[in-house]
Order: sequence, then structure tokens, then C-alpha cells
Amino acid sequence: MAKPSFSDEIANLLHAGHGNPLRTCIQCGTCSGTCPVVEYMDHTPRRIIGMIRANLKDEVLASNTYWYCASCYHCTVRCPAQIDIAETMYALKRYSIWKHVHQEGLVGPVFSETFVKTILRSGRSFEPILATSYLFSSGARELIQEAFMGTKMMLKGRMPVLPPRIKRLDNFKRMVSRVIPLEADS
Amino acid sequence: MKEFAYFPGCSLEKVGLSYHLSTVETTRKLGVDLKELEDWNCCGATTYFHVDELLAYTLCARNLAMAEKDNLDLVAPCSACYKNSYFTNKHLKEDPDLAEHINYALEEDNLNFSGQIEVKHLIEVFVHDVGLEEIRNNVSMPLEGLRVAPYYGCQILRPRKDHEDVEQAEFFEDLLSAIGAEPIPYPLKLKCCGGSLILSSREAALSMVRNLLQNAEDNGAEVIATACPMCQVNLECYQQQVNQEFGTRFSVPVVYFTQLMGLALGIPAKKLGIGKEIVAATPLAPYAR
Amino acid sequence: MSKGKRLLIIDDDPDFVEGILSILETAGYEVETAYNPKDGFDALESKQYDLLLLDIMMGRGAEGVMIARKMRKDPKLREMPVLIITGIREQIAYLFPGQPMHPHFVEVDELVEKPVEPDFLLERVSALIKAAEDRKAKG
Amino acid sequence: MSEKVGVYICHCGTNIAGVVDVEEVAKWAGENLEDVAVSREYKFMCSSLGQELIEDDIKNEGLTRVVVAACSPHLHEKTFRRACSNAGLNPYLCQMASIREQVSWVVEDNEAATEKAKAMIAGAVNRVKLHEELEPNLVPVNPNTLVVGGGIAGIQASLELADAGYPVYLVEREPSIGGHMAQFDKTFPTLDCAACILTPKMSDVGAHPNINMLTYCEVEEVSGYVGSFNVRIKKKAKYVDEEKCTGCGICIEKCPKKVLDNVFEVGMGYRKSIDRPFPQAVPNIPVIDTESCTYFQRGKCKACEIFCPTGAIDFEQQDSYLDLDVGNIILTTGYDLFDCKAMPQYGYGRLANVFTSLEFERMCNASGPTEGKIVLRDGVTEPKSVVIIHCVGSRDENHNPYCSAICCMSALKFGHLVMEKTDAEVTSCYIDIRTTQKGYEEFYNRLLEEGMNFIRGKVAEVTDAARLPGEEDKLIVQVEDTLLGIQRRIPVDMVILMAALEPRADAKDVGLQFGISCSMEGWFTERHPKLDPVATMTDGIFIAGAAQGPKDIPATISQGAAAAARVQGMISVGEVSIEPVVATIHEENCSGCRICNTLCPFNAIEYLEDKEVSYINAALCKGCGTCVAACPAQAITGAHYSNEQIFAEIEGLLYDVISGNGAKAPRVEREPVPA
Repeated sequence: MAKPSFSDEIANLLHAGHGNPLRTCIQCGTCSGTCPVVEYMDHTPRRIIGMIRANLKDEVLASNTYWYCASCYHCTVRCPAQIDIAETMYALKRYSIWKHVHQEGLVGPVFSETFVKTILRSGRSFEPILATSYLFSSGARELIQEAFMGTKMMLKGRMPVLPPRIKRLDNFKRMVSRVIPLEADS
Repeated sequence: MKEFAYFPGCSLEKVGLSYHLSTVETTRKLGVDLKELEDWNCCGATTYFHVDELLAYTLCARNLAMAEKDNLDLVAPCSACYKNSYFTNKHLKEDPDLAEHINYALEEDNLNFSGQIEVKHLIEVFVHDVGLEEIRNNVSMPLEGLRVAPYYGCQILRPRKDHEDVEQAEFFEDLLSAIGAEPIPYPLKLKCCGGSLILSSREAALSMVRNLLQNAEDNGAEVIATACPMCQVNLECYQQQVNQEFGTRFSVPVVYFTQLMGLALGIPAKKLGIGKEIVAATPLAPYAR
Repeated sequence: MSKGKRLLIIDDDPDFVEGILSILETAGYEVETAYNPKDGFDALESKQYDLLLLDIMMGRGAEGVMIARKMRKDPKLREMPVLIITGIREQIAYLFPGQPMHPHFVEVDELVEKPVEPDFLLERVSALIKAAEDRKAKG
Repeated sequence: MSEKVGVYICHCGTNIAGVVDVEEVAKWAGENLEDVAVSREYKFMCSSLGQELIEDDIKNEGLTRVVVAACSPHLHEKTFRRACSNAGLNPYLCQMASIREQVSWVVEDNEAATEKAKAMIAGAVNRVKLHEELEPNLVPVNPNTLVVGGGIAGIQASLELADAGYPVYLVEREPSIGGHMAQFDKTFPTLDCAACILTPKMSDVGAHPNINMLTYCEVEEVSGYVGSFNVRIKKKAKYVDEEKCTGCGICIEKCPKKVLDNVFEVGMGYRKSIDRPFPQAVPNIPVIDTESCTYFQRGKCKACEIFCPTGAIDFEQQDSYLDLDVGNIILTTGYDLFDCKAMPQYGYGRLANVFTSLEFERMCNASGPTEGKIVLRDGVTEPKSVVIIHCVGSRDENHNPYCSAICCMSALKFGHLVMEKTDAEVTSCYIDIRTTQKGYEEFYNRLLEEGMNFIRGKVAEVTDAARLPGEEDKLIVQVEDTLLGIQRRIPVDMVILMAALEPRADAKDVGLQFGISCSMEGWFTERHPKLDPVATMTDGIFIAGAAQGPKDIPATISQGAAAAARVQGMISVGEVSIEPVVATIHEENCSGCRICNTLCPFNAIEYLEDKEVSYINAALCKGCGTCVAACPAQAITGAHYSNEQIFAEIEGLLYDVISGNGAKAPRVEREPVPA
């Protein structure tokens, strides 16, 4: 088989046994017009799809677009070519995490990492750890704001003090090690 | 009596505690038996799927398999939990290879997914399984005159393309009308609040919150009702930061639809977790007992 | 030794595949490639190979494991030697720095971590093919 | 006596020869297949030289059977049958092997393709030896024609036929002919007035001695076959005696009941309970709408009857039926407009000043609800800015995947009309501008010069949620300008949705009624998309206009005329030959169980009470074989598809695995096909 282009690679990540779903894009811009976060993205979702198809790998991976995707799926339900655009953004996230090629200074990848770690450790998520661990990577102002809000919520009884844990944690960890083939964390 | 497996999700343990309390109270009052999954785990939220979809399926499948053991449909009050569980259920049912592999992992916890149950969002249970007529019949304190903005958020509706209401849902309004409240129309009711971005892309998320609050307020909402803990926290707890950021003066209470239902059903406010708000839910006072 | 031996690589990283492809082809192997798990399994089912070089992290996650498990259940593919070449620890190293691989996550013949030395690769490939042939001769 | 079979293998240029080794196949067939007297290959068998090759061999070599291995029989079976016939051989003694569609186009491997071609030819040779001589039936063609649908396609077809001197029945379900075109104001690209070019044609239809216009009628039942169809027409009660009515309009004037007109005025205007769709209606006879009529609803009023000067009102009138005999049928049933409410993001039905294209057509029309003034829904305010959204429900997998073909040009026309009649700024949001016909691109250029704005981008949504200054009380159109890669929020007063053209809601039922097929979407399927665009797979049934697929007025009229020409051809020949490939029942074996009677999709089988057996009407039978397969007593034979013929073909196909089947071919060693 011929060496896959970048757009083939993304198609492979989308598990596109049925051909590259991005090839049917007619560049109409419905996704971009629909996207609630588009003004913060350096490239619109339509443009990212165009760039993937043009195999502009470096430019695509360097963009912040897919980290800004809010997973609202509005583009996906509206796309006239029935492309799952939100899913494409996930594929790009996966690609960039697996290959460590995302833009520097983005909070998204760090947050994803912290979140996954927390859950694999205890089976449930725990807001305080999440908030603090990622916030160190952002500005002091956000950290103070977040801490302030956390305190307020704590006073209202809405912030957990101890991390929650599921009961059959050992089973859970062994279960996870069957899909991520790493030895269970002790 | 209708019985369901109840998957509260991580947020309902603390941040969304009032959602949990009011869910338990309202379902009990309406004769719905929620049996909490005995050892549920996190659904993976939106974040998990970035890294490893198979792992995300595994997490959700564990919860589904536990519900299957009791032969009960799974109910999730959190929209993210609902979406993840719903699609895991769908994908695993459609792809036997995938299901086989996930079951191989589930073996470690003596569980098995066989695709026997359905996944529902809590609001669907009220609207479809209990029924609006039944709810209407049980209202003892109709929330007359209370102008509520029903906020759907994203994942109750999307990406379910088969869903007839995907661009123009009305069931939340119908539910609010059934408890005597006045649902106000406002164009952004189906728009994203930016909940999944609040920690990672704060600036974007705050502006999305601002737009939503503005739109609800412009259309005369006294209170916003949500059906998702992520949306609730995002819209309520970040109001002050929105005000700082944009020089606005929002002070819109954001409550769970179950809390409003609870009041209408005559359940004491305290039992519904009312009072835990950061933006005080003053407009509810006249209806509280 | 390598004459007439057919190998299949299933790996989603085109650059890595290009590298080992040239090593193996220079050594005289006939090599086919598949860049996603689905095409890979289709190839396994429709043609005959002497050895499979398999990546782990592909598509939706660790789909290499799914393939290896499916092969071990298939009477036609059960005996085929599988050499896993993975960057899994690197790929999710930020999650689990230094954590060892699950030793018996699937019944495979050998696991080599990326990056891989050419000589070592060729040695392992030829050893695994030979071992498989010996097993067959005995069996 | 053994047969002498000629085998002819076509290269089809490189279509077949590029994959199949045709020389090898020809040689193999000549040497290995029993009874093959001649085996040749040729560049293009369908060319006249190719056909002569066959004809010469029949004459000189005394061939008794012919096999042509070439394209699908769909394309050239008739050609080769004719060649045989020219040389004096019964045409049904010719068989085709489809080695293009079924071999060279679908098998990649040359060797495998060559082997498969051999097998198919072996099958054809085995089969053709058992063929029987068949003679087509000739039936007369009734010169009357039924045209269903009184839009511009039906009008054109009717006039062409009537002018040629043939009688036409034109059936229209609305009270007037005219169709969608009657609703329009101007027509692109010349901007001539739709009514000015349509109404003369409508009057011609109404006055033509050869046209029997049946308005407010529907086709109830169709039976028969090409040349002689029997059609039952339901004449819906108009409650107005057509003989007595003079069309003076006093009844309309006096009727006290005004209701919203959802058909002709698409909800933009009102009509009376007794009314005609529009003033130039043909026939100019009003109809009472019983749903809204005060008398029919409450038993009182009768104002129309009281004031009618000719006593034409007849409240007692009933639906009646009319049976017609016709030789051919032309279906011109048109299209429906996409329901824009199916795309709630554009706000139609929720946001007052979002209009559909048809609503806007009515608004522009001088005799329409606003007398041609372009105003907002309040009826008075002129818009200062208008956005036209293209592809609403078209080119969208969630709705209709196809392009509706007319919207780009309509949008340009609308742009021109808005700018001509108001000072508004007009912006078109398009995915692609498609102006492919004569004079269309020039019209696009004209609009560019006139100052219409164009933004390339499919609109994401239309909202009234103002966020930025200048958006208050406006409709905000949110769209990505894809050429600039920037987001646009365009505040405007009016939005026009270029709604898709869709097949009629009942198109599939109508197709079933007339025995023709529809595409997945519901457009009627033509016999061949390029070579036979107005015929259907059912002989004697033709289609024209938008019922076949979205098209504009010029294309619709061309098709209407084309269908009429096809019908004229049928009539002038006077008789038509009917395929002899039909099923027959052997009475002695028939138990009279009647299983076949209900299964027959063409209603060709009847039960003979006196003989207690079933009987197949050969003129109705299409030779589909359903009854042959279903008969428990095996009392039915399909001519040209007998069990013996089919089994012989299968055996031929499997020549290399069945021993002793007559073929001398050696067994071919093949790798087992993977499961």
C-alpha cells in the first residue's frame, strides 16, 4: 500500500475503513458558522478540514483549533456532507498527544492528562486536584479566581475534601490494563 | 412503579449535590425507583475520548454492564455521562468486535456487556416515562408567574441525529409548563455554554457564558434551569468572573430543573439542596416551603 | 533465509513504516503494509504471511491488542508469529512514566519497543519465522 | 440435428480488450465449445462492420445460433437481434454475454477476467442452443394520449400533440392548469413576465378542439398496456356546473367567507370559499372548497347560488368517474417545495421575516398578495437589506443530496427584483454559483455589475439574538465567508430561503399506479439518463419536466415537447410490437390454485372460472418470471427463460467444474476463493 498522506493518517485515526470521510467536504463553512468558539480559533474548522486534505500537517498540528473545540457537536449535526467534525477534532487531539506535537502553552493537553490520571487512579474524578494541577500552568489571576470560587463552593458544601474512590479499584485497574496494555499501577 | 439503574456521575457527588438530592426527592415523589449502581465509575467526560476511545468505552461499558446485571435501563442526570453512556451502548451494540474486546476487559471485574438495556437522560424519564400528565396531577405548588429560561445545553440532544428535536427541542418547555412555570423563549437555549472549555480555554468559555446569560436576561428570565451539572456550574459559578471580565452585572440564579419540579411537588426547599447556590435563588422564595 | 518470505506490517505511522520497510526489503523480504487496523485485518484474512509486525496504538486506541487477540482466536491465524513493535510507552508516557508494559496482555511472540535497531529487528524476524517453521514441522 | 453457433467477442475499444485477453478467448471458444462453428473477435461488434460480420456468417456459414460477448444486453441486445433478423435468423436465437459490465469493468486481475469471460461465453453457448424462435405480437396504438399534470410541461406536451392533430386528455388535480409557473413573476435570465408567456399557452389549451381538459380531476386507476391503456379518472365535485358557468366571478365577489390560500398563494394571501386559484385561471370556473364553505360546514349561506346569474351552482354535485381509452401516457406531475421548517436553524415559521422562495415569488408578482411590492411580513415596511440563502434542503445529506438546479438563477433573479423595486442591499450566501445554460452566466455578470453582494459560505443559522451593536431588531445571518476565512454576522431585515425542489409527496404511489420506477428520492426514472430521457422502462409511459428531476422552465418545455414527439412517433407507426418473452400456463398442469393471480405485479393473470384454470394475458405480461417461480405445479413456463435454458446456462458457466457437461475444456486449476 502506498505511503499514506497526512490526510490518510487522520482518516485512519477516524477508523475510516469506509474511505476518508473528509473527502466529501464541500467547504461550505456550515461548521465554522455554527461553531460557538470559532472566533478564538486560529483556523476555522472548515479551513482545518481543507488543510488536512491539502496535507498541511505542520500547520494543522500547530493550530489551536482542535483544542478549542467545545464538543458541542453542533457542527456534526448540521454538516451537509455528514462529516463528524467533532470526531475529527478528537482524532487530531489523539494524534497530537500520541506524537507530542501540539502547540506549546495550551492548557487542553495538560488538562486531558491530569483528568485521565485522576480517573485511572481512583475510578472517579475529583475537582480540586483537577483544578489545581492544571492551573499551575496558567496565569496567577486564574488561579486566584479559581481558588476563590473553590472556597465559596466549599463553604456551600459543594467541594469535596477527600478524593472519592470506587470500591473494586483493583479489578478496575486490571480492567484498564487490558485495554491499555501497561502493568497496573500499584 | 418504574425502576431504573441510577448513574449519578462524579459531579453529582459534590459540585452538583443539589441535583442529586432533588433527583432523589422528585423521582421518589413521582413513583420512580432509582437504584444507584453500586460501584459506578467515571464516564470519562469529554476529555477521555481525546486520548483513548477504547478506554472510554471500557469505562462506560462497566457502568452499563452493572445496570444490565439488574436488568434495568440506565438513567444519567448529567448530560456528559448520558452522552458517553448512550453512545458507548450504541457503538458496542453495533460493533460485535468492539464489544468482544471491551468484554475481555470487563472480565476483570466479573462483568459482561450484552446490549440488553437502553440509556436515558433523567429529563427523558420525566417527560416520556413518567409523563407530563402525571407530573401535572402531582403539582401542589404550581410555580405560577416564575419566568424560567430552559437551558438544554448540548449533549442531551447532540450528536443524536435521529433525534427529531435536534435543532428545535421543546420538551424542557413542556416540562416547565407542566409544573406551572412560565418558560421564556430565548434563541440561545440550545447553544453551548463552553463548560468543557472553562478550565482549558477560559476566555472563550467566559464569553460563551456571557452570551447565554445576556440572551436569557434580555428575554426576561428570572432564573435559568439546567439539566446538567457542568452547565449549572459553568453558568452560575463563573458569573462573577464574567462580570469582572466584561464589566457586566449578571446575577441570574441557575438551578436544576429537578429543584423546580421539587418545589412544585411540594417538597421542602432544603431537601432539594436549595440554598447551596452561589447566586442566591431569590425568585424561588415565594414557592419554597 | 529471507527469500520468498512474506511479511505484513500493520502500523499507522507512515514514517516508521518507511524505515523498517526499507530494512526488511533490503534483507530480501517481501513486505506488505497496512496503515489502519481494519485494512490490516482484512489483509491477514485474505492473504498468507509468514510473520506480522504489529503496532499497538492505532485508530481509536490500543487496537493492536484487538488484532492480536483476534488472531489468537482464529484457527487459521493462530500459528502466525507476531512481532509487536510499539511506542506505547512513549505514546502515553506522560500518563505513566517508567511504568512497565503489561507482561501478558496478549499471547504474542515478542515485543520490541520503538525505536528499533535494524540488526536486532532482522535477527528477531528471522528467528521468529524459523521458530514457527520448526513448530509446524514438529506439529 | 446439432446447431451451428457463431461466437463474437467484442473488444469494445480497450474497455474489454484492456482486461480480457479477447484473442485467447475467441480461440478457446472455437476449439473447446461444442457446436461452435465460428468464433471471432472484433474491435467494435456494434459498429456496422461488426454487424455485417455476423450477418455474413449467418448467410455464408449457415449459423443457426449467435452469441455476442460484449456489453450489457441493455445496450445492444436490440442491435444484434436486428443483425440476425436482417440475415434471416429469428432474432431470439441470439444471446449476449455481458463481458464488459460483468467482467472487464469489475474484475481487476487479467487472468481471472479472461477465465470469467470464457465461463460466461460457455454459459451463453449452452443456453442459446436451447432457444426457441419467438415472434413479437403486434398491437394497434390508440391515437388518444393522456397527459397527467397541467403545468408547463403538460401544457407543452398537450399542445404539441393536439397541434399535430391527435386527441389529448389533460388531467390536472387543481382547479386550473398552469402549475408552478403560474405563481411566478419574472423568469430568468431574460426577465420576461411568466404570466405573459404562460397565459397564452393556457388559453390555447382551453380552446383547442383536440384537447379535453379535465381539471380538478385525478387518475384513479390505470390498466392495459402500450397502445391500449384504460384509465379511470375521478372528477372531483366542483359544485359548479361547468356547462352553465360563464366565469363572470359574481359568486366569488359575493362569497362572505375568506380563508388563507395555502396552495396558490402559499399562505401569503387569501381566497374565497368559492374561488379560482388566480384571475387568469383556465378554465375560468370557480370551485367550492367544502372544508371552509359556510353552507357545507353549517348548512346556511348559499350566497353564491343566490347571486349566480346562470344558476350554475350545484350543491348536490357528486364526484363522478370517467373511463378513457388511450394509447400513451405522459406524466408531468412536477415537484413539491422543500418544507423549510425542516431546517429550524433558518427560523422559517418562527422568525417572521424569513421567506421561502415561492413566497417571495408571490410577493414579487403584480397580481400577488402585496401587488408586487417587496415588504416585510407586516405588509408595509420595505426592507433595507436582504440575504438570500442558497441550497436550503439541497446538496445536504441531511435532507436532499442533489442540486435543485434552479435556485442559483432564481436567487439572481430575486436579487435583481429587490434592487429594482427597493433600495435594499442584497447579499447572496452560496456554496457554488451554477449558471450553466445559455445566457445564464451573462445574467450572473449583470447582477455583479448591479451591485449584488456574494458571500461564499453556507449559512449556519439565522437568529434574532442580537449581540453586537446594530443587530437589534434585525435578523442576524451567521455565515463563514469561506473565501476570506472569516466569520460574518450580517444583520438584515429580510431573509429569502432558496428551498429545494422535491419529488411530489405521492410520487412513489403515482409511480406504482403507472408501473414506473422512482429514484431513491422519488424522481421518476427515465429509460436512459442520456439516450432516452423522456421514456420509461414501461412502454407507452413517458415522463417530462420536474417530475423526472429538478429543472428550469426551458428544460421542462423541451422535455414536454420531446415526450410529445415520442408519442407522435408511436401513433404514426400505428402499431407496436410487444416482446414475446412472456409466461404461459399449461392448462393441463394448472390446478387452479390462483397463487399466481395475486402475485403478478402487472395484473396480467386472470382466473377462468369456466375452465378452473388461470390464464396469462400476453399483452400485459412483462416476462418477469414471478409466476413461473411461484407455481407449485410448475405449470407455468417463461418463454426465453425455461428451466432447461437456465440450467444449461449454469452448466456452461461451471464448465470447468462439472464433468461431462459437453464442454471439452480442460479443468482449470484455480486458487480457492477466500471466504
